[in-house]
Amino acid sequence: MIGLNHYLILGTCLFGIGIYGVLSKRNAIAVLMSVELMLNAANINFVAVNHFIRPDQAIGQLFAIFVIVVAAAEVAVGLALILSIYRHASSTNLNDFNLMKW
Amino acid sequence: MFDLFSGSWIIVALPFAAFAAIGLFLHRWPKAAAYTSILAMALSTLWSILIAIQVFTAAPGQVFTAAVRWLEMPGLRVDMGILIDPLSAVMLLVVTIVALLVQIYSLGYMEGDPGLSSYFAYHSIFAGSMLGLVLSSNFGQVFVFWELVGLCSYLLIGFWFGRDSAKEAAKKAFITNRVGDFGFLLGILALAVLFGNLDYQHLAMRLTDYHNLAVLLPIALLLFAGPVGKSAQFPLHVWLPDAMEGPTPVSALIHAATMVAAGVYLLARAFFIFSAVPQAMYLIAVVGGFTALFAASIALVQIDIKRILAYSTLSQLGYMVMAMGIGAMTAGMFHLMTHAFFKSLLFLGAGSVIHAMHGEQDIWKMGRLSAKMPVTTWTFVIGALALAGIPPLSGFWSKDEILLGAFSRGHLFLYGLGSLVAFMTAFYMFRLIFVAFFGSGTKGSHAHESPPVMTWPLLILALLSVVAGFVGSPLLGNVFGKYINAPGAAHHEMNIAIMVVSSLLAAGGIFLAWLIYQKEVISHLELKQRFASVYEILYHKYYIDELYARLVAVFIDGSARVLEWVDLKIVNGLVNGLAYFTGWSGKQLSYTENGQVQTYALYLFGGVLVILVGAVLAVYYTVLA
Amino acid sequence: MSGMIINDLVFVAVAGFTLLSALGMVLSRNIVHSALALILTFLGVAALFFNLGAGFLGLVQILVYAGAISVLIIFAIMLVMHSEPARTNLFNTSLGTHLAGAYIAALLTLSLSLAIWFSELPQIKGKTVEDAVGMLAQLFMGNYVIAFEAAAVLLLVSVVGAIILARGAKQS
Amino acid sequence: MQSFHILTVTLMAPLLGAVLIMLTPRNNEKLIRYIAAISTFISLILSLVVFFGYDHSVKGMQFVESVPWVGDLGVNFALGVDGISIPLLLLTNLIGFSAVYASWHTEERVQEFFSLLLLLIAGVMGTFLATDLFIFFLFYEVVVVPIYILVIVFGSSKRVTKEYAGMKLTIYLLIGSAFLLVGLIALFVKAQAMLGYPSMDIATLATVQYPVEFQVLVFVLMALGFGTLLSMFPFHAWSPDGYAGAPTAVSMIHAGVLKKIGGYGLIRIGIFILPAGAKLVAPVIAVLAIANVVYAAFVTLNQKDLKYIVGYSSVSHMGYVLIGIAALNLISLNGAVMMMFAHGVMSALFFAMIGNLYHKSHTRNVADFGGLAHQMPRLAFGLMLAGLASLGLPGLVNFVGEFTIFVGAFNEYRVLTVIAVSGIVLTAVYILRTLGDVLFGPRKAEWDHLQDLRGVEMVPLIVLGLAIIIGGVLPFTVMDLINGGMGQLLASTNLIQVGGSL
Repeated sequence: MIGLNHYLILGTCLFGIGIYGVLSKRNAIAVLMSVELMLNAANINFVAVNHFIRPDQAIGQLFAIFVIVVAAAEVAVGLALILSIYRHASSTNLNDFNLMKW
Repeated sequence: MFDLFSGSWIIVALPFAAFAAIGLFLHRWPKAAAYTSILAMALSTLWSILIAIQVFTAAPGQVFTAAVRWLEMPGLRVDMGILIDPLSAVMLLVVTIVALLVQIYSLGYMEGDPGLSSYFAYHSIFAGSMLGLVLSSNFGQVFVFWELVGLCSYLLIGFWFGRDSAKEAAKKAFITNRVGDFGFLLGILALAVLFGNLDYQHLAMRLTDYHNLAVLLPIALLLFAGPVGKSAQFPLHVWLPDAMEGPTPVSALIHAATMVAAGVYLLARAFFIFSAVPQAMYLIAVVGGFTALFAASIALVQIDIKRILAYSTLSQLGYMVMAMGIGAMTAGMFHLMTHAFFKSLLFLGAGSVIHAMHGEQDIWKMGRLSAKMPVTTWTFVIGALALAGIPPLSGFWSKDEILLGAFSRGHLFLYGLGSLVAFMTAFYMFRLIFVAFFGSGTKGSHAHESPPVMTWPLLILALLSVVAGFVGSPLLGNVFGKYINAPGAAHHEMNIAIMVVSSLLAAGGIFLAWLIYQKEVISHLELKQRFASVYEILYHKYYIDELYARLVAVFIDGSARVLEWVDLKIVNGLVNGLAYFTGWSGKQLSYTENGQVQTYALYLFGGVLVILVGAVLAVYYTVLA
Repeated sequence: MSGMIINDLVFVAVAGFTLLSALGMVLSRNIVHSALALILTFLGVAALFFNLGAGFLGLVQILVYAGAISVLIIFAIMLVMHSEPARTNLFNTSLGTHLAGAYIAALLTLSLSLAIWFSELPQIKGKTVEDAVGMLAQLFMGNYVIAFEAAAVLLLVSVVGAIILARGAKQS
Repeated sequence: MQSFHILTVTLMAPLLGAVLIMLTPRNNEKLIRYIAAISTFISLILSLVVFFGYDHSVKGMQFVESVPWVGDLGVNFALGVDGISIPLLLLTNLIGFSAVYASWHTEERVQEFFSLLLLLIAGVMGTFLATDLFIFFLFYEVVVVPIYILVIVFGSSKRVTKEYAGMKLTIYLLIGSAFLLVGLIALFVKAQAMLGYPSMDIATLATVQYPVEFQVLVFVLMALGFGTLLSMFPFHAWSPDGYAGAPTAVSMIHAGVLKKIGGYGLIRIGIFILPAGAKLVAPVIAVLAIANVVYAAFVTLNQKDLKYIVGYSSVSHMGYVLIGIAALNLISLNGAVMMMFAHGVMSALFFAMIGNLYHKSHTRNVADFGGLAHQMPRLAFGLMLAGLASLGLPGLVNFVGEFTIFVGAFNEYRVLTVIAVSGIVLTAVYILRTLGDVLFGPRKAEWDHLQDLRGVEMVPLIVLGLAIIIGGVLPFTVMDLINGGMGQLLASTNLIQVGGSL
């Protein structure tokens, strides 16, 4: 019987994969993509909780939509930043950027 | 008539007022300063004489006391008081008369000195403090004035502060005295803690039924440390000869007649404590006797006129302390009084000589002064005869009293020692006289007699040196002893044999000096060569100054250096090390901030993980429990 | 009962598909492959939304994520790609950071999963909303209108910001 | 409640002066100096009014003012004075007034200098006036900021740089206050639990019967905090470096009064609130106090710089205060407060004279000087007076403090007191050596250009010199006050008053 637990664990796994990507990928775009993965994991949780606990309301879905909106904005700005950085340094390799070092 | 007594605080206040007036207003006018000081002193003297007359015409044993509160709290009370009994009356007389005469003498001696107004200001404050000490009614007050006279001594020894030697001597005097005062203060503290009161009369009353010797012995010894410092007893005697760096009138007043005698006076004042502890008494007597002999032996070979007198003073102070120690308090006080007169006479005479010789102090460079300076010479001889103990001058009577006391109390060893010192005293004094006043030196022929303002005090003191002894003369019934007597200090019948022996010893000393230095029957140069090693040791004062200098350099300055190193390297080093470690670890930690966003994210999620695990565990355990 | 089992099987299949795509996205060494795997993941999530009865959200997910965002990302990849495609999406140079990331991600996932698995979660089954879209519209225009407007402003600002950033400082 | 809030006005006068100075055009240095002088003068006069207006027949806090401040914590802006705080209040204002004149010839950043100085004075004064723990601590912290800025901006670098000195001083102050803060919070929390309502009033806190272990713990914290401030061995390292780096006025105030907050706090807060803790911890403090006295005196012997000499000697003198506090009886505590007053005026005079000399000769090295009494007799008098007071000469105020402390301490610690008394010999040695080498000896032509004290430079000498002499000749003027306050304070604690039998 699939319940809330399964959905939440699925979300957690997705989130974990996202963290893994964020922490260990070198390419800035890949990091951004991993962040999207994490946001999706959160959305799954919202919708799953909405579905299993208060199915008579749609607030979880509402929040998921907000998350999607924010994610869209974030991707737009993030990619623009990456483009800008790329134009500046001809690289999207995060290891090259440590201007704020100690 | 008791108004005279209740107003006696004025005796102390007058010199202090003179000091204040000079310090605040008159320091630009040296003459005015000098006369103000002398006037104040004269009034004090007059008042003191009136009081002394009252005291000595009344029946013996009458005491006047008064006190104002100075420092008071539960468990501790120090008053500023006045205690007038025959003992303090005698001291009052001695101090005021000598101080007045010395101040008058200084008018001539110090004429033209640029620091004249400060000189008289210091003299005034000294007189005030000394009189305050004399009139003190309790140990707290006595300590206050005790230190103040020490300060004046410091200031006056270092009066010519442009000289390095004066600066060093002043410092040495103060610090050496401080060592004695350290013990003295501890003794006072012990009394304060023991009895909660420092008043002499109160303490005397309490001590009559307090017989715990284990407590009293240390207290007595500690208290004795004060006189050891102030009266320059061995081993704290080193400052007094150096104190001769001060102007000669100062040496006469402070370092011969009054301040150095304060220690003896204190022994007399606190006689009720010391006499209760026989062991302490014996130690005091031995210290005094030893100092007497020790200083006299040094005086035998010194060539500086003031230093001879200084060692003579040491020796005589030792005599007085010995007298106190054997219980002959009356005799000690008697000797204190006579000594004050003839020793200040001798110092002022020496000052007159130095004044005439433009600062020359080597007796071998003087000579033939008797012709040029008759008044100085003959008053000096009178002083020397008195000191040597030739009858019927004052020194004879007082010295005889002491020897009699030692003899009749069974201290035969001390008696012998005292007699030996009497002999040596006569010898070195007349060595001085024959060499400096009648010798063959050449410089003396250019000398001239001092002005009357200097010779008159000499004459007055000479007169006092002659007659002052009669008040204690057993032939005239020993009036002195009748008034100044401590309970438990029995009076002794006069002993003709002792008188004769001591007179003969003194005469022998003079005769020997005459043979060696006047007739030159025995060559003093040959003596010097034959006993070269002894001569060297005596001439270098047993190398005690050198020893002390070495001890101070090794122990005091050595530990200072070691502890400074500890402070800089260990205490400060720890602090700085801690600071350095903080900086270092901060530096190390800063390397974790490597500028890589992913590293920061790693820390972030690591932190989340820790919190999460902590929360899960917490929930797990609380739910389980 | 069989409907339930089918439902479970669908869930297992969709979940497995989503997770595998996600892993593929992270593990791939080619950034273009990663982007494609990401689109598959988005689709899988959309399928889950359908499965949870949130049809409208699933559609939004497909439109916004699998459509717009993915396109954006692919465009960006094309703009910045200058080297051999097979080496465009490597892991971090320092193995330490890589492994630490993997370790922390794994531990976090594990501990959270365990915590969820052993938790008694509330199960308030109620009647599922019929008209989810209508309800969402009501909420957007009702209680959450301010958030809605703020989101609109955010989007506008981000679009403007993205344009300014992407144009670069030189032209301005 | 009287209509004229004298304590508030005393406290606010320097603060108002500081504000006025900041509003003055910065090139109008004359006006700035006058404002500083006038505002400190007002405080001085008012504290003299308090000193003489205090009613001896009625013990306890007088001139009390209280305004509720932070209700939830039971904090009131409460001021009041008793016999213990009045001498220290007077001391603060004597030194504050003198300090303004001692730094009259400051050339750079006059505006900042005087406004910070006034802030400092007000801060120190506040700690002595506060009867509320919170206010006490607040003013204590107010002091730190101006001290730091004054040292690193206006200080002088010799053996250590002024930045180092300022840093060291400030960090020690803050470390001390950190210990203190922990102690104060513990006290407050415990008292609230036992009283049932929050209170920061010191007298109220003192009525609570705390458990003994708690008292010991908190008293140790306070001893660390206040001890650091009082330069207790081994937390004294800031003192010589700090004084050497600080400008004259700051050295005066720091050595003169700021340090005394430590002793005052130990008595007013430590002993008053935590008597049982004090009793148990006291022997440790006594031993450290002896280390202070003897160790610092020895270190002083080897110093070459005048300010270091006074710096280390003040560490040594604080040992007397500490042993007075550690002996915990009426006599010794009276002595400790007297000694704090005495050491305050003495060290302030010392620093004023040294600062003046340094300002003119640009050196503080003892070996460079010699025979200065020829050229500068007034300065020589000032240095002599301070030096003699420092070595405890009777007739000057320090003797009264030392003597009383010794009597009190001798009741409790025989051997330790004997060692402490030996300090008077060592003090004499280093003071006389220093004075001799600086003032006496042959005239040195290189110093012939130095001008003696004149005009406003005489003010510190006159004001502080008078305090030293009057306090020494008529000690009961101050001692009766202290005794009254201390008796009242000890009566409420359970410290048995010892005295009478060996």
